Amino acid sequence: MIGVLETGTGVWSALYWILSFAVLFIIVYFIYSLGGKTVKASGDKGKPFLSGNEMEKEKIHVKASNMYWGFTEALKSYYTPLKGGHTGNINDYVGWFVLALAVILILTGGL
Amino acid sequence: MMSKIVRTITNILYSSILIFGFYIIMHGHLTPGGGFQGGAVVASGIALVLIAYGYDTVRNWFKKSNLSFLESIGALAFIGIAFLGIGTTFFYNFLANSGGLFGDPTVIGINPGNLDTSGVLPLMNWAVGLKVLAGLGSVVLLMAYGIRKGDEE
Amino acid sequence: MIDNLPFIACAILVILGLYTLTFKRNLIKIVIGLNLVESGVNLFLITLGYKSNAVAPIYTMAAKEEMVLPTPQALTLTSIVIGLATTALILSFTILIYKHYKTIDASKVRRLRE
Amino acid sequence: MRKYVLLAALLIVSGFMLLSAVDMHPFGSPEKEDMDKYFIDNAQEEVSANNVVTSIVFDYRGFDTLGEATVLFTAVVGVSLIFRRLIK
Amino acid sequence: MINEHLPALVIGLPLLAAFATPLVSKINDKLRNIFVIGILGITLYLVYSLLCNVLNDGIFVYVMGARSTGLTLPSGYKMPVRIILEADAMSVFMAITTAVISLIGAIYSWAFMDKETGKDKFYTLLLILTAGMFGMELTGDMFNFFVFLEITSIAACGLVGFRITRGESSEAAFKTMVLYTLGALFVLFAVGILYGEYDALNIATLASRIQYTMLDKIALGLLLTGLAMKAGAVPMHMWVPDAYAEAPAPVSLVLVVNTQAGLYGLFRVLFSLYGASLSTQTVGWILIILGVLSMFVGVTMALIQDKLKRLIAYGAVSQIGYMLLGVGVGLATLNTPALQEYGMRAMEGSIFHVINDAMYKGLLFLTAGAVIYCTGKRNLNEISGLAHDMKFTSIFFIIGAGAIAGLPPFNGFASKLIIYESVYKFNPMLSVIAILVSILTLAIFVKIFQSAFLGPKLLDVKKEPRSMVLAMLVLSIIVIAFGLFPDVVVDKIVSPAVNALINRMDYITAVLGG
Repeated sequence: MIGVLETGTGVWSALYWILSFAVLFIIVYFIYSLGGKTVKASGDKGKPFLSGNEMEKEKIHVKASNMYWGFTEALKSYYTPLKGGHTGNINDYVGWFVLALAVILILTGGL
Repeated sequence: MMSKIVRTITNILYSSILIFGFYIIMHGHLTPGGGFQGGAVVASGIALVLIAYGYDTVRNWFKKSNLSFLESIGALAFIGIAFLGIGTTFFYNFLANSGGLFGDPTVIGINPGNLDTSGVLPLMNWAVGLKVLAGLGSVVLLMAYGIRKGDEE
Repeated sequence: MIDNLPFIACAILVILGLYTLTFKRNLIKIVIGLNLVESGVNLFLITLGYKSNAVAPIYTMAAKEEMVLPTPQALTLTSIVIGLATTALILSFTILIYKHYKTIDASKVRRLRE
Repeated sequence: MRKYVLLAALLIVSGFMLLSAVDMHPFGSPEKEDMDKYFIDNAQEEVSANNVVTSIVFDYRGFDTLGEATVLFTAVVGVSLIFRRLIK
Repeated sequence: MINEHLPALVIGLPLLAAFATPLVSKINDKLRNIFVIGILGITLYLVYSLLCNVLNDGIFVYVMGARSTGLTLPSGYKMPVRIILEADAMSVFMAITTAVISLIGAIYSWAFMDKETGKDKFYTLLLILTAGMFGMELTGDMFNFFVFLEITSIAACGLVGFRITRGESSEAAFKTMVLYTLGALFVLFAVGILYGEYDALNIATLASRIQYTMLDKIALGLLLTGLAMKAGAVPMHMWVPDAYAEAPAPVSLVLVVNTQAGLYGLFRVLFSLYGASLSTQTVGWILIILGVLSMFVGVTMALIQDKLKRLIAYGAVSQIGYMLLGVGVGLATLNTPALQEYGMRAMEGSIFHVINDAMYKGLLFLTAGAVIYCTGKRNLNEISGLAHDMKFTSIFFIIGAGAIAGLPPFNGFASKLIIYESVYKFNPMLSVIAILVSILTLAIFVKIFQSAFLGPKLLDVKKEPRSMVLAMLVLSIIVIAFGLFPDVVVDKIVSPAVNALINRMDYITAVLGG
């Protein structure tokens, strides 16, 4: 059977996955179509409601550096040494290389 | 632009450096040396002239575009000779012991040496020598040009 | 031990190069450290092929029949030219870095970090 | 702190380097030399060149030499790329 | 006639074209572009026929300069003295990936490099880089491997420093060059050790003679570290974001394959050169630890980046970790019955992940290049609402992001699924970490999509040129096709490659005879 991949414990077939997804979509769309058509999302109703006050476009957009702020803030104790390790200094690059070389030599040297 | 002493000695030495380099390239298959070494010697001659006369003067003597052209020619000749052997295999020495160009069989054991032996080796030596002298010479010239460009700004 | 002194010298050259690469902050000195490592490796290769009281593997007017191993000499020739090419490229980059940053201190040439 | 860790790592690496140097065959007497013996014995008939090193560089290991020439070519092209003029 | 010279032609043709490119570009620019793309197309065809040859009738051996192409052993001698190209299923698997990716990079460069100067040197270096990767993947000789390693290093660094008006690109090229050269020198030191011990440079001969003495262990450590650095494994990964972010987009695309060539060298050394003679538990666990570190550090560092290509580059580091993890599991179970049970599966997953990774990460770098080309901005904070104008690029970016995050039905999911399931049997914790990293990968690409493509339309952008769209389209078609029919790829090329890695005896006897 083409498109069926043996993964050792089971099988995976993208075609069946897409098929089932299509069926689900049809069911969902049927349920959706049962809903009332009274609401017209046009004019003021279509706009996002920002607690009543108008803002210009730059303010609406969430900047990339502000995303996942909570995540990085909660993991500060993990990120501070990680950032500290990534100094853009070529000496540190070579230093990390030498460190890894020493560890790997010890492990492979069987000492 | 160095002093007059340096320039005079350069005028004397330059031709002999060139001749020595070409000798090393030509006798690569008989004596120590070969294309790379001889090319490096000739390139050192170019570097000597560059130091003695300064970049502005030398720039008019060796054009960088001509040197890069020469280098491409050398590289193409080398890989072309390698491709010529593809009737048998890539890099097959199809001239050795064939009686043709550089095709004389050599005497086995210790011998005074015969220039007309060893197949494609002399040709490859010449190609590589050409390539190396052009390459190193253009590297030296380019670095001088790059440093000067820094000074101008 | 003592008859392996040439090998030990090559190893010490490599170590000196590594030390220079790790602790010197001048970019030119870093390039010199790379060249130290490379010279150590080249010496190591050429030392592998040496045989006591043998001559160079060239039959033109050779002194006697016994000759040193020829392969390491060919390998060393190749790696010397490779090292020369590498050095040329790195030094050109150093010139360019100096033009842009007006310094060759490794601790100041670090706009790319984190 | 960083200095001492790196020094320790350097010491370990240098220890292994010296170990490899000491473990290597005694200087001046290689243990196995069959490949090089083949070169020394047969280079003159096969390549008909007196210089065994040149016959290795250009015939037996000619592909390495091609790579080496390519490296030099690449470096020259790279240097001329770095110092190129920005306006045509 | 042409068939028996295939390996030499695959390496020789791009080199010949590279030497000829400066002369061709003296004539005409358009002619030069057509010439380069045509040469790469012919090379792709040659690699494909080589693939068919190898898959049909076994390992392909080519002796440079011998009296016949198959004459590995000269008369009366039990060892090869010339340079031997040895193409088994793994080599041609990597070679076909390289050929496809570099052809697409050349097509993409046509429009992307249009405004730049020095295009002839750019294309020369691109061809030399491609030829060097072919050499690394097809050669059967340790020193020759080192030479091609250096060729790829120098060409790659010259290309990374292409933008000479930006100081950052020179800095990135300098750092990358120093690290590459150092790693290559340690590889050369290891080759010297092996030569001094066994007086051979051919991989098969060394493999037949190796005894795993102390010197071999030291050589193994040097080779392992140097090649892992070339592959960009943590903690030697620091050059990866610099180089990927500062290089032009087609160069980042080809650099992805370059790191995978280093990975191939690592696998070749571990499986074919040392093979069962080494303590597979230890080395396998070294690979696994390197892989886990790469996955986790890479993805967590990617989460806090603001530069577009730098973020994708850290994602690339974390993807390398998956391959190291799978192959590490395969190596750790090499001498045990568990190999047949799940170790083989793990290796299949990670070898399959290599080609998938090349495709979707290349696609992502190309979309990032399109964004930078059209807006002229590299920082994610300055761009927004690109989906209004760059419709094709946004669709391609969705495809690539879904693939790299392992969402069905794209190809990343298939390979990651195999890795999860087989690694779970080896050690459940590793599998959990892999799944977690996959989720975080999705998070970082959602970040890019939200901030760059969604949102209000702040700046007016150019339209993406046709050749760039074509290149991205080809890659996304490959991604979707591999996602829909993963079993075909696995059966046709992946499992032969895994078998070629594991069956060390075949590799040796192909050169040394029975």
